[in-house]
Amino acid sequence: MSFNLVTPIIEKKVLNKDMFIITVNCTEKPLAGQFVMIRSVSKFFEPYLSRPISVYDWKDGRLYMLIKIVGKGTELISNLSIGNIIRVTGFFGTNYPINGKKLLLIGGGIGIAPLYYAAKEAKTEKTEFILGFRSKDDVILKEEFSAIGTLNITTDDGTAYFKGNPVNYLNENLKEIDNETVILSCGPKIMMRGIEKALKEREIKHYCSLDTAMGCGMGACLGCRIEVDGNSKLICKDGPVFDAETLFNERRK
Amino acid sequence: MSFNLVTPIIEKKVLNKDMFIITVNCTEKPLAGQFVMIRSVSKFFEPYLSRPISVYDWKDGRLYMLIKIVGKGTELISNLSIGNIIRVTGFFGTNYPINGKKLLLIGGGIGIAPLYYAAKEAKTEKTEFILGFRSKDDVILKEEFSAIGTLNITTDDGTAYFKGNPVNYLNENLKEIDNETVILSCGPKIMMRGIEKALKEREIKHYCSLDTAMGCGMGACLGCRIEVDGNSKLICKDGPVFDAETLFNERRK
Amino acid sequence: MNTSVKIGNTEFTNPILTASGTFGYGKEFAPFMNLDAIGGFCTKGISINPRKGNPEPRICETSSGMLNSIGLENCGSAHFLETILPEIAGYKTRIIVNMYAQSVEEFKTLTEILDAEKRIDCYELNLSCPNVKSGGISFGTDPKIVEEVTSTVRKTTDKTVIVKLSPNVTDITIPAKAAENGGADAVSLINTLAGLEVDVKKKQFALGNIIGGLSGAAIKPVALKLVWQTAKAVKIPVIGMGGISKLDDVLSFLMVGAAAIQIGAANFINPSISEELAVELKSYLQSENKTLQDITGILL
Amino acid sequence: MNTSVKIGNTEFTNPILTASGTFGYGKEFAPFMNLDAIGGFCTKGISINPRKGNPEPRICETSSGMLNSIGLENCGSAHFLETILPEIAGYKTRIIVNMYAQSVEEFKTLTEILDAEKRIDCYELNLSCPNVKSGGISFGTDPKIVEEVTSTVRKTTDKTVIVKLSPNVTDITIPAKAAENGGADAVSLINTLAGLEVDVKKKQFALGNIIGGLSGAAIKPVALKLVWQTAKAVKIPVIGMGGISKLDDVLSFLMVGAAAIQIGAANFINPSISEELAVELKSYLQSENKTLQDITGILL
Ligand SMILES: Cc1cc2nc3c(=O)[nH]c(=O)nc-3n(C[C@H](O)[C@H](O)[C@H](O)COP(=O)(O)OP(=O)(O)OC[C@H]3O[C@@H](n4cnc5c(N)ncnc54)[C@H](O)[C@@H]3O)c2cc1C
Ligand SMILES: Cc1cc2nc3c(=O)[nH]c(=O)nc-3n(C[C@H](O)[C@H](O)[C@H](O)COP(=O)(O)OP(=O)(O)OC[C@H]3O[C@@H](n4cnc5c(N)ncnc54)[C@H](O)[C@@H]3O)c2cc1C
Ligand SMILES: Cc1cc2nc3c(=O)[nH]c(=O)nc-3n(C[C@H](O)[C@H](O)[C@H](O)COP(=O)(O)O)c2cc1C
Ligand SMILES: Cc1cc2nc3c(=O)[nH]c(=O)nc-3n(C[C@H](O)[C@H](O)[C@H](O)COP(=O)(O)O)c2cc1C
Ligand code: FES
Ligand code: FES
Repeated sequence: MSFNLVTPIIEKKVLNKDMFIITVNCTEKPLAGQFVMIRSVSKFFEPYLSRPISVYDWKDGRLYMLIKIVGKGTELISNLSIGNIIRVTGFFGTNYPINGKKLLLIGGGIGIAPLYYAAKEAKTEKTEFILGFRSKDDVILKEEFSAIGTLNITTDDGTAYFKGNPVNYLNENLKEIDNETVILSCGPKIMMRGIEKALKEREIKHYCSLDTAMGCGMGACLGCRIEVDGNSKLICKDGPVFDAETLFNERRK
Repeated sequence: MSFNLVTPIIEKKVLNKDMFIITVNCTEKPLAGQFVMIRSVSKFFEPYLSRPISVYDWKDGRLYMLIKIVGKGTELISNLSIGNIIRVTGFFGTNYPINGKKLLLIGGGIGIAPLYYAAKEAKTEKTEFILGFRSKDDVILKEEFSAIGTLNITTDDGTAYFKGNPVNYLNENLKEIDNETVILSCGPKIMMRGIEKALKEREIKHYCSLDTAMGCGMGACLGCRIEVDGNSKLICKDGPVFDAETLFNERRK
Repeated sequence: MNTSVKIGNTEFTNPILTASGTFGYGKEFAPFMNLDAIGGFCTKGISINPRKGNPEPRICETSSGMLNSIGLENCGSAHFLETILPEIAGYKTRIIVNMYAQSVEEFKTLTEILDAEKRIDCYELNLSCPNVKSGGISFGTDPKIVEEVTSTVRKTTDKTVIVKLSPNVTDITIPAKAAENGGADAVSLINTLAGLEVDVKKKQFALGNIIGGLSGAAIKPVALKLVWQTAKAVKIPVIGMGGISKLDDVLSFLMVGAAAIQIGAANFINPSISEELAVELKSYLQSENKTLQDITGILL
Repeated sequence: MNTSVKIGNTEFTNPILTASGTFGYGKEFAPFMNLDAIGGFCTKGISINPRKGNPEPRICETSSGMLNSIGLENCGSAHFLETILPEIAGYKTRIIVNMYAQSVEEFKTLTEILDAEKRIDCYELNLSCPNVKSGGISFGTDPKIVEEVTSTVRKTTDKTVIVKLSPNVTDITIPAKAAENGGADAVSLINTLAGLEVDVKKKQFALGNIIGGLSGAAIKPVALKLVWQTAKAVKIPVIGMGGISKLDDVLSFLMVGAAAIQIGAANFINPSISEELAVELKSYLQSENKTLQDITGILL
């Protein structure tokens, strides 16, 4: 069932200067990897379009959203306080397949957002994360992620944990990953493509969640279209989760 | 000297559901009856134009603005909190002549805003106010106004003080007003025209402050033009204070 | 409170319609609203054969609006008739099929393909698309072609024929009169304003197709002027659109002479806005104790 | 960092100019900014005789913009020469007098009246005003008249002649080429988009003149597209304007081929914005280690 809520922010947690979590009441239960469209509700239409935001967590009828301030829209939302009204519509998009025995979730920057709920919902024997951040003070939600899986953190500048990005970490540990592992990823395109390259000789399933500017988020505007294997796909409707192998087709090269 | 400040709100006092006072630092000293153009400073241009707001009070390098929530712009300003940045440009417009021996200041609704500072700056023997409000719970700033002059309050619905509007009150007390009195007014046009009609047989000077939507507030856009005595006047530059007799020319009829 | 509007031989329960390309094929909005609460909706522009549309990026946000260069990607007439129409045939709301073609013959063929379908109530001819025959300048700019396309479709169908006009012309009343002369039951305007945006960081155009169509609150004043001008120039009903996002906008278009209105990009902001505005219009008329005809065209 | 631009025989210290009707006669902004920090400014449209302009209300806010129907109220050529020009002659910044006339002869006479004045550097011919002779349709729509007005003024003066074009045409490159053929040193575009707003509460038009001109951020995509199109169609420099409010906007216009830009309604938002953007442009070029020519027209 879908929803189109005009609802107050009931909780707000600022993690660092450009990351924060807001919470709203939402009785519908999302699937792993789905997202909502959110906007501040006011007399003005600025910014004009709503913003796609993943489900970071959902429990007891509450939807948690982890947001990074990138531009105008996310900045506007970051200035809102508890009690301010926002419009939340959803749940949109396809879900991460989370029935694999072993899960390896790889996230880059704000890409970590959909991985928490996905890992929580998964019934797996082994859940492992590789989460990449720019530097030490960008690392967030360590307790939360380590509580639900083995957490490996990378920092580009090496000021803490593994020096390098998630793909470097993956390449160095490829041997320990058996073919039963399913990889779920979200982050910059180069990271997802890098994962595919790393899996060249491997039979490992890898599903990635794509990011793009969106008009409607619900399959009506055709603004989020990409070509996959020669045919038209809508990131908001046929995705955002795609089979990375077909999408990047790096493995056959 | 003019100013074009991008400056934080340093004080905010909510008087009732649609009236509030905000304060900013402003070293320039205004003349009675002058106004500023204000807007919230953000990445968006909504609402597009700045709003003209009178000087309610100015002391020790601080500008006080009494604002009534009417539409989009004033509502946006009302949602701002201490520390939020606004742009304040000014001081614009002509001043109320305040050198009269006796002053009678007549204000309707938000029209009372420029009258406080005008009365404070005036060096008069006798200062009297007639301030009109819709009903009892709309009455604001009683102590402030009575501290600087004799305060007569009217309420349209008669739930308190004099039942009726300021023009009714004026008509009932016309005899006590001698020709040395100078009337300064601000409020709806019908009130200002009503005052002129009441003064038909009298030689009393009456200056009124006009209200209109404004583009620039500084005499550049020509959007606030009105005709006075057949020639073009700009409310923001040749006003907002005008000689009511020439403006309404009710006395010769 | 009767808010119905008759255009051609189609009776709409109320004047609130939704604009082509912003309402998919209707079913995408069914989870969010009661499709029968609005007078009708326009489908995405349909062409004889499926179209891939333009390269990405295809949308870009602007101040109080958005640019799109979708390029009329659509499933084509066959798929529409076989798969999509059956899914929406059950609704009572009027179905307006927006037609996209690149020559007079194509418009005729497309009409013939669709015409057997009872459940299609009206056609909306998108004449702001490039006319490949005359070097890609849009149909809407040449009155002779507007009249020819209109009369050709008019002769091919008894369904209600609406001609949609582009605002990117010097005098919109010329194509409007040409559509009237061609036998159109109504004209609908405005389609998007041509525009482009630059991604300064990447030193590239924001849209893959460079030029896109501007929609949203930003273009409302331009749309209101053109609707008012057209409503004075033609006798057939005018359907107004362009930046409608709130009740006051609906009332503004009705007052300058629009018999009905279409909501476009605002559907992306609030997927149930069209139903909400239909309800708000009814309660406005009730509170003012006025009928729709009482306010339509009072500023003409 | 040299940011100068040569247009006709006028050298501007930088490409940041301000638009006619939004900068008064310059002196109104002197208390808020250093007029010599910008390349130049356009005066309010001047006509031979003073004009009263249109009835109130004359301005109205829109989404991300504003409508104006000032109606070219101005002090007239005589008052401008005797009273106003002396007050601004002292500044070093270039003075562009925007000319408003209703026939070719009037443009000629007005040029003759003004031409003796050394301190006037350029003329900007406002061709989007109604041509009374041909029934009020604006000059800008008929290329023959555009060329005739331009060549007439061209023969009457050695000063730099800029022809300002209206966006309310089907193909703006036609009047642009006509201005080029007539000998214009540059074209400037866009003037305002025709539009109107309704005051729903009062059931009246918001503007006394009903139709006004739309300016501000809302129209920027339309302006960018027309500037890009024109810059590709003519060889003479193109001066771009329409919704410029921040550095990215300035850069966008330069990248699509504008040699200089004008800031209009944004002057009402922040009276020192033109100076601020001139400073920001310089530091941008310095930080990118680029000259003005390096970024001008890179997207042509
Ligand atoms: C399916 C999906 C799920 C997402 N989940 C989250 C989430 O959980 N948390 C979160 O913080 N963000 C998430 N995002 C990204 C988020 O939607 C964008 O960061 C946001 O739309 C940017 O809007 P803005 O107004 O801040 O930036 P804008 O002011 O619109 O643009 C600022 C800059 O960012 C670029 N930009 C705009 N939109 C995007 C985008 N979608 N991706 C990358 N760059 C963009 C623009 O080109 C511009 O250069 C998700 C995106 C998608 C498609
Ligand atoms: C010289 C001068 C001094 C002023 N001083 C004060 C002051 O000290 N405190 C204060 O609260 N207000 C003052 N005002 C009025 C104030 O500027 C308007 O209330 C404000 O501009 C309305 O803006 P808005 O965005 O709230 O309304 P909008 O959203 O712009 O419009 C809402 C409604 O109010 C109407 N409206 C818009 N502007 C005005 C206006 N200026 N006057 C009357 N109706 C308008 C509109 O037509 C519309 O119907 C002054 C106005 C002037 C000209
Ligand atoms: C994403 C998008 C796609 C559109 N597709 C079409 C189309 O296929 N055919 C058409 O005639 N108009 C199309 N339009 C134009 C709209 O129908 C409408 O005329 C225009 O957007 C102005 O209305 P608005 O401001 O309310 O959106 C499209 C608009 C948008 C935003
Ligand atoms: C209040 C106002 C008055 C204007 N007066 C004139 C004028 O007299 N002559 C002219 O050619 N353009 C005039 N314009 C148009 C501007 O010069 C400019 O072309 C237009 O506003 C688009 O730029 P902008 O969006 O930056 O304002 C006026 C614009 C406004 C807002
Ligand atoms: S964002 Fe509109 S169809 Fe995907
Ligand atoms: S408000 Fe612009 S001239 Fe008065």
